[in-house]
Amino acid sequence: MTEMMIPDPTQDDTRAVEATLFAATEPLSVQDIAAYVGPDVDIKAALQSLAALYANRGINLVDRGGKWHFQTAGDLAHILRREREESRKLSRAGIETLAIIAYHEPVSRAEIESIRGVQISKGTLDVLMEAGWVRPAGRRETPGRPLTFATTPAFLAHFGLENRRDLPGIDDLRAAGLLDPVDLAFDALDLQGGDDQDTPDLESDDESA
Amino acid sequence: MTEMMIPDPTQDDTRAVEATLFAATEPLSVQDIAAYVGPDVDIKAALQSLAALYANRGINLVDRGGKWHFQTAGDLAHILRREREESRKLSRAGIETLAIIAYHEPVSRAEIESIRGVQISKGTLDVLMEAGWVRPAGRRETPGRPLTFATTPAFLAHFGLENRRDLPGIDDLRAAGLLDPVDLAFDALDLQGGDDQDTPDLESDDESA
Amino acid sequence: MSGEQLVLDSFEAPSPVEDDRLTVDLGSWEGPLDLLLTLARTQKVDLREMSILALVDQYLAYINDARTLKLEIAADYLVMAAWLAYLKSGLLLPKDPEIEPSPEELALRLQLRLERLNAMREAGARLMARDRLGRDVFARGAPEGLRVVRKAKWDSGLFDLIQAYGHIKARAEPPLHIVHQRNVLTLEEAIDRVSRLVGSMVEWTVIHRFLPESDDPQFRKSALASSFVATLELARQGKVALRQDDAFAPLYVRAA
Repeated sequence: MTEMMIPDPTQDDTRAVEATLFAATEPLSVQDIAAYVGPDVDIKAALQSLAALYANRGINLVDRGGKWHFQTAGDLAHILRREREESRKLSRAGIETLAIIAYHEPVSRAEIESIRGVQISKGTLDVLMEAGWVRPAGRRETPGRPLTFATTPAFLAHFGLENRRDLPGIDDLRAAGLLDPVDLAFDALDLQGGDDQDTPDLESDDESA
Repeated sequence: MTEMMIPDPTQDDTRAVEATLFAATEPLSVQDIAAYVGPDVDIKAALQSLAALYANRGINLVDRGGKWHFQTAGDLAHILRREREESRKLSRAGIETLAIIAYHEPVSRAEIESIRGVQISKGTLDVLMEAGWVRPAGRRETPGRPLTFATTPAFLAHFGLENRRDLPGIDDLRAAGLLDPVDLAFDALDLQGGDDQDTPDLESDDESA
Repeated sequence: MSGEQLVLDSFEAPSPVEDDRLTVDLGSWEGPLDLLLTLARTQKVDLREMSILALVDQYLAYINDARTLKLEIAADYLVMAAWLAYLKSGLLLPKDPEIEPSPEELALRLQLRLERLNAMREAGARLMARDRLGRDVFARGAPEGLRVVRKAKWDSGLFDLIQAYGHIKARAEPPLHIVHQRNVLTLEEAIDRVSRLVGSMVEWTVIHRFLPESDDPQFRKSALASSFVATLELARQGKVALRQDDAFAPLYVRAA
């Protein structure tokens, strides 16, 4: 116990300094504190005592250039930020764009649009990057030097893939009926009854769908 | 040591709750705290442990209507009392109205006026609501559907009350029948001798008097 | 809150004076009930034991003093004075059982009202005297604050991903139509077969005689169709003649 090694101020003096620092709107110097607790208090001793007392607590008393203040312990910073998760599904444009990047990376925006047959709105790539699944992957050394995109390790983790080679190939997709035009027609039918307005024939996909 | 008598949460859990309450800009309920420290923490035990830990310190952990916050100890008021004059001095009408609402809530304006024997001037309730101490508390399902008023958690926090049962002398007043519902009609008869208004014939209580 | 002079710190004022008369200043009172309560307090007894008759006299004397000073007296003070005079007479005169409520009950109710107001007034004072947050006790002066970070939790799974890619591929690939191998009699075969079988046959022979044997109904239909077209072609070339007696009647073939 470090408290034992420092001069022990009276309980009331320590409490007074403690309350003063707690209520203060900014860090206080020893003189600042004296203005509140009076000249007879050994403020330095009280500060030492308090700093030791709070050393392992959720809040610490810290000295910043001669001004003292309480702050929450650094290792608890992650608690003080509450993350509210909102469950969302990627828009059709989002999931298609992601699929193209995953299968073709590194791939430029123009190439994605060429494969999808529709333009992608700015928001689509932003959403994928915000989700942490897609990253810029350098520029291609062709005319226009287009920026290319690739997937991230977080993408693999989220979709349960060891690596990109785990993605089913075209033949697998065909075998699974996922390339069957009939399926596509059915999906289109489904979509008309659903909420996704991002059908493939639009000039540009609408992220607000 | 009171700490010995209550379940002892882990040191880390206590620290997390402590830090959350320290960082908060307003009193927090157990649910509020859970949103930060997570569902696995026995928050109630941590709060009890912290309240005991801080009981004799310069700052205390207090429960105000189910919302917890740290505040400086009451006996240190002389050190901390701010020099600046109280910005909000309640009028006598305001104080009485606040007391009537607190001890009778939910209570309608007519009932407040009946107890005070004068009409409430327009500003009185406004001031109490602006201070955050009084809120509209729904309409009473009686003829005229009068709006009722009640106190807020901020009222409890400001006046250092754990809950309404802490209101000074409320048990005695109730036992003496002084908090029973006011018989408005009868009281009106008393004062008016059959006049149809429910309060003495005043323009308003003139608080500038 | 402009002009409100009756503030917390002057709460106890105006204090009851020693005399049972109060300085005449109607402006100090918040209505007749307030004045009555202050007068009642000068009796220095518990409100439950105060004398209503004495209180009535105090009040009426007070209003009289104000009148002699020609102070403007608000109507409600006069209404209260009239009511109190009526109450006093009721209390002093022999009881009239017809009168409801009785003067005693009215007196009791007045006393209860004063008690009630007094209780709230004292409660207010006790509230104000508590350790108040921001005046006597203080919350943390500079809290770091808690933050809420909104974060999307994406629901999309691997199947969504590969299904999407399948759709793209299906859209992008030129459709390739593959017709299954079917058992048919081609026109060439039919012409060959019919011309061989008809030979120099001069008898009218029904077309079904020229069809190959088969258990496959699909093939039989195909053979009939192609053999029919074959006879038409051979007739055009002048190699066979065709006869049909009626619509949907059997079709006959012979060498030309």
